[in-house]
Amino acid sequence: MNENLQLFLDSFWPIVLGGLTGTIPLALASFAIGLVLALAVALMRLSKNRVVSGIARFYISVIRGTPLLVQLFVIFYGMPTVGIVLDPWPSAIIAFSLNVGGYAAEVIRAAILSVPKGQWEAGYTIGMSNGTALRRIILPQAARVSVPPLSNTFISLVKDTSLASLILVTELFRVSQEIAAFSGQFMLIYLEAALIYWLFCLVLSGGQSRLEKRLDRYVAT
Amino acid sequence: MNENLQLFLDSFWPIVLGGLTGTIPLALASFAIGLVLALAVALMRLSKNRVVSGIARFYISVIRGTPLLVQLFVIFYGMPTVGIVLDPWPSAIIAFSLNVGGYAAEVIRAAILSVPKGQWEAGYTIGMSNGTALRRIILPQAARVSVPPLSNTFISLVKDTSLASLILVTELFRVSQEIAAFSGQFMLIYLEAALIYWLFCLVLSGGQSRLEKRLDRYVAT
Amino acid sequence: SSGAPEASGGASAAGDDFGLVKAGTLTVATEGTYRPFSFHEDGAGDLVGYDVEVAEAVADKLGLEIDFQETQWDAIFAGLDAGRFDVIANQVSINPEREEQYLFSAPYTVSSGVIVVNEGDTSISSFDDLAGKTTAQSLTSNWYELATESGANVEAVEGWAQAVALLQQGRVDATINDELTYLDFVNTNGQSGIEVAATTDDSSLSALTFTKDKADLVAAVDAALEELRAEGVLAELGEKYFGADVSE
Amino acid sequence: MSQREPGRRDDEHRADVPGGDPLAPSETPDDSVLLQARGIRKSFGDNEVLRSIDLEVRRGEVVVLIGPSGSGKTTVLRSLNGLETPDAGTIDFAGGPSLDFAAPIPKASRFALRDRSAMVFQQHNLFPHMTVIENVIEGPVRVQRVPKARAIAEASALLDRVGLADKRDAYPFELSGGQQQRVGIVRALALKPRLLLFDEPTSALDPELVGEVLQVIKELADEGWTMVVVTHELSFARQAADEVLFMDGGVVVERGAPAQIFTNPTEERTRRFLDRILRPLD
Amino acid sequence: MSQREPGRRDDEHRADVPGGDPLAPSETPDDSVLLQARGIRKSFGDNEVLRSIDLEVRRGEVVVLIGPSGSGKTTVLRSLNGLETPDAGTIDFAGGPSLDFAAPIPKASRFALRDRSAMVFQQHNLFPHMTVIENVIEGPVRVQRVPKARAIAEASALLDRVGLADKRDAYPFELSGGQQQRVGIVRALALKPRLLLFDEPTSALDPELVGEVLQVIKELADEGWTMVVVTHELSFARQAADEVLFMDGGVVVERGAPAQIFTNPTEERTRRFLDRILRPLD
Ligand SMILES: Nc1ncnc2c1ncn2[C@@H]1O[C@H](COP(=O)(O)OP(=O)(O)OP(=O)(O)O)[C@@H](O)[C@H]1O
Ligand SMILES: Nc1ncnc2c1ncn2[C@@H]1O[C@H](COP(=O)(O)OP(=O)(O)OP(=O)(O)O)[C@@H](O)[C@H]1O
Ligand SMILES: [Mg+2]
Ligand SMILES: [Mg+2]
Repeated sequence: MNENLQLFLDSFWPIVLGGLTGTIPLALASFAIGLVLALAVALMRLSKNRVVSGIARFYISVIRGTPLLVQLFVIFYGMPTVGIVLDPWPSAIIAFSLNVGGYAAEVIRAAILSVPKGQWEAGYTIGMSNGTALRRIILPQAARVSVPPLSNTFISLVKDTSLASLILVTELFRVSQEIAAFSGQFMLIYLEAALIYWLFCLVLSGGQSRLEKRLDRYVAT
Repeated sequence: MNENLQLFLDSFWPIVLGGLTGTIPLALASFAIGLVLALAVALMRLSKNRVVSGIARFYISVIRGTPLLVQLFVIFYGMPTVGIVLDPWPSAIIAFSLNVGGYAAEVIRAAILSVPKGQWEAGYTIGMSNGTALRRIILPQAARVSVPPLSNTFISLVKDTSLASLILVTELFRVSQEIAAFSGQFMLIYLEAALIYWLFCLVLSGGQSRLEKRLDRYVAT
Repeated sequence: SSGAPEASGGASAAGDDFGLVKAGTLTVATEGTYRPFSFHEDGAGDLVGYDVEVAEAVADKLGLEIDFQETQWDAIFAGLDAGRFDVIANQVSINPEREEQYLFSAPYTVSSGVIVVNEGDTSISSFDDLAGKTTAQSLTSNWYELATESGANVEAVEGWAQAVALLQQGRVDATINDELTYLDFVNTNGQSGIEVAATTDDSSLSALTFTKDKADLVAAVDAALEELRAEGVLAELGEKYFGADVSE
Repeated sequence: MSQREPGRRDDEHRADVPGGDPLAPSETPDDSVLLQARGIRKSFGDNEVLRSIDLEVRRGEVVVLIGPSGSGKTTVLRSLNGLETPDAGTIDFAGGPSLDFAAPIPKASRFALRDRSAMVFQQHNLFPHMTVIENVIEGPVRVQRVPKARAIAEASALLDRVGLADKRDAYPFELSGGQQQRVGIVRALALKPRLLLFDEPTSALDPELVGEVLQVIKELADEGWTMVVVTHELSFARQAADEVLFMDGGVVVERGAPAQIFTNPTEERTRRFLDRILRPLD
Repeated sequence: MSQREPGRRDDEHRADVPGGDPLAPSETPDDSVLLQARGIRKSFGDNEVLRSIDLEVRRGEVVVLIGPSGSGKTTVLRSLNGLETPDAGTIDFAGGPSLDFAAPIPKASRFALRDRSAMVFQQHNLFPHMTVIENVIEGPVRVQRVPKARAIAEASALLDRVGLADKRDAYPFELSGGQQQRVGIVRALALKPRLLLFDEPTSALDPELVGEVLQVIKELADEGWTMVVVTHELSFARQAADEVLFMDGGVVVERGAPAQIFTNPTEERTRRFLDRILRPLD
């Protein structure tokens, strides 16, 4: 027992460090890029042009319908067969961004649709173009609605980054696996990893609450 | 190339079979049980009793904040240390149900909150108790709102069941891994697995649309 | 079964006394995705492989039914600890750390490690040359340690197939693995542009792995392995999968 | 209904006999007091919304509540219907229940209170997932345990009386606002309450649909139903009310016969309010 | 504004000088025709909503549209404001643009059309994430490229005129319905359009708040703004309108001076509609 406690304590900081240097930067970078992509895809999906919206639907369907693992493999192991060899980190960021792009696109689309039509029209009547109304009127309101579902997407992403170990990125879960493999204490170490993921998520949820409060300043409570 | 095509064709049916006998039944059973659990957790979360809602929050937080892999590990490999030994299938169904319970609880909670307060009051004014109003008035309307997010949960679940191979359940992805290990063509086989997942998801999405249409019969379109 | 009493000498041959997970059945954990030791015939067919057949032969000798449980390496020791399996048959190599925690049978595989490089790569011809190079290793193998000790940067991968892919794509300089794995790969895929650059001096020993409370079972298994060895069964199985006896 | 009050008459389901008049009120007008509320107070947080409201309703009487937004009219109705629990005061129904909000109210009494009255909401609050007939029989069948066939017969008769016989199987979204509101009224009537509560039943309607709903309410009043109506339709109040209460800031500022209130209010606040509504442009 | 029409006067930003009257209309009443719409048709799918609507508005004139729900009143306003594209007909503004919906309309013309008029909605449609002042200057600053300081000065003067100087930095949710609607009017005025369009500006308001909004609109009318108003407030129409149009089923059934329409409508349909609104209980 004591020995286990020692292992637990000895492993704690290395695993946290794996999170801070691997999991978190990977998740943040992928999420930021993924959101931009998702906005574009959401707008394509809302387009009246059927080809454009069809492309967006297909993209979303493929991203959501296939395992992330395979998406990672295709980018890391598959792309070289067509001559594109990317390092682990770029590969991981591309794969996770594409993934976030597919999931968040639907969230953003729903958020845009949730803004009452009258808001678009109020924008038009003061002379705005579609783009201006979107940027100035619709998106700020959609942002409020989409924070809770997007933060779910982000929390899922944080945990999904553990798959990055498959394409040679060292992050929280990889560190745990290494420690587990050498010590043979899979159960203990995985529980420890879970605990650390959970701590990260609690911190992130705190950030979410703060953000929500900021965005809620203009609605009655 | 031809050889690869042969491998692809030879593998197709075994992988699909893995899906039909492993992935789909596992996902369906876990989803059904998970939904019941989620409803209970959602109601607890909405309770005015702070202890009750606190328990629900904690449960949701743990389920969503820790990797599913670890949840599976704990149930299958951890429970025996306290004397509870379950077979792979029951373990998998319990683990995935608990997982769905955490994720879907938030969806159901949001759906319940989305039904206008006036509907509760209309129920009360015709003499209903809380429970009757919930069952007869609120849940049927909440069901409509929650179909799209719940079907996302379900599609995620379908893919997450690939982790069940860790606890000795043979499903789609496990079959692919076996074939990949034998042939060494992991790229091809994983792509094939992805394709089959995608096909399953397309079928399931079709079911979703049909269900939505049925539930939408009483709203203006 | 996890509460089985400590073995108290006086080995009995009766299967029921080994404290098995399921009475009368030897429950064996194996990956099922580790060719040629434990894999599925034609991909989706029956579970076969050297380790699989050795385990079957042992169970046969002990008069036990056999039941294979397939899982991933991550879970294999956790399952053994949790009392879900009686034994692991998956090329577990004996090392001091593991000996502290587990019991091993007599080794049934003796093999060397090889450094595999791309054909024509002359920069690596010994383990010392690995210093500063990058190798791809599966975390689960003891080759991971060997690569680290040799001074290589190690990239951890899922398994042999991914390691070879990285090597062929030029993303790593080498991979260390069991000679047997390499040979099996070459047998099925041809040379595929890779070759052996060096071989270890010491050989590694793989054995069936048990929890510490299974001393009686280990003794019985050892006796069975000895018989199989004497009868030439192990050599036969080696011939079947590797074209050579690998049990000694 | 979760329980029966001992004092409740057994013949309450008077329309048992198909062919009986489904629009007949469940109380015979006899001028005795049906409801007496005394000293009702209610705060939401620091906001004291009702500050000692007294209200007496006699059988067959129509009481109209008017007053500016936020004056507490809805809260009064909700308190009478048991949707809101006052902080203090008493509510007594002839024949029970009798509630004193100084102490916590037992669940049974709250249900009994709800049982006595039925509310018609501003936003109709029909159940969107049920057809018109399902909306109407839900209370009788699920709560009052009336046999379904009888509930349907009664509901059909009621729908017929308000001109909606042909909408029986429509969903609420298929109806106009005025039709929806009329179904809302029928849903309340089907419960055979002793008291009908209307909370601005026409204020969410297009102006040309207001008439059809007011007409139904006026007919109910004429037939002797006891009701408390919150409305801004002063012409309705003038024609149908027995008593008008003007509320402001959580108190009843003035009460009296409509003729007096509308032509000669004693309070300045009442006068100003009526002016704003009747002559918005002066 | 994405472009400028050549015909547009340069002095359009008349309130440049702080202290200039911000409520002064951007058109001087001179009785010449400002807007002429001819033969406007519009269908949604199979539903023919407008069947050849003709409309002429002179500078400084107040035209009131009345008619039952679904008769197409909103669709007329939306067509004038370029929010809806008619299937056929022409819209001509004095000084341009001139649109003929027989052919596809170039984007520039649609923007020019929007530029000429500004709409005040039934549900105010204020931008909830912007303060009152931000709502008002959004159009001038972002679209018309008015310098921010000037836009703020003008907006403040306008808010002052409608009695909302102290609400400058409030968010819409902090205002009462009547205040929100007045901000909506100011937001439209700040664009200095030639034509103001009001779509039932008071029908979502509590009755005692209707007056404050109608008052503002009436003042604008008195000061010479040109406007088309859809409303059910017949007293307003009586006092402020130069012309009243009664629409039903997508056509203008009757038009004339308010005195004539309200006291002596020639069409039976008009009479019935007015009766329903004025005497809902008869
Ligand atoms: N559930 C609640 N929580 C907090 N405050 C409330 C609640 N319900 C009502 N109030 C407040 O109580 C006061 C009176 O509300 P009430 O709805 O009774 O007024 P009303 O006279 O019906 O107004 P209206 O004409 O707008 O319907 C208002 O200030 C309102 O904001
Ligand atoms: N975007 C749309 N799509 C389909 N039908 C529409 C649309 N907008 C309006 N309509 C239909 O056009 C008809 C006229 O609508 P409109 O809103 O112009 O009427 P209105 O006179 O303003 O009515 P109200 O008094 O209810 O506002 C209605 O039947 C309406 O259902
Ligand atoms: Mg109210
Ligand atoms: Mg309209």
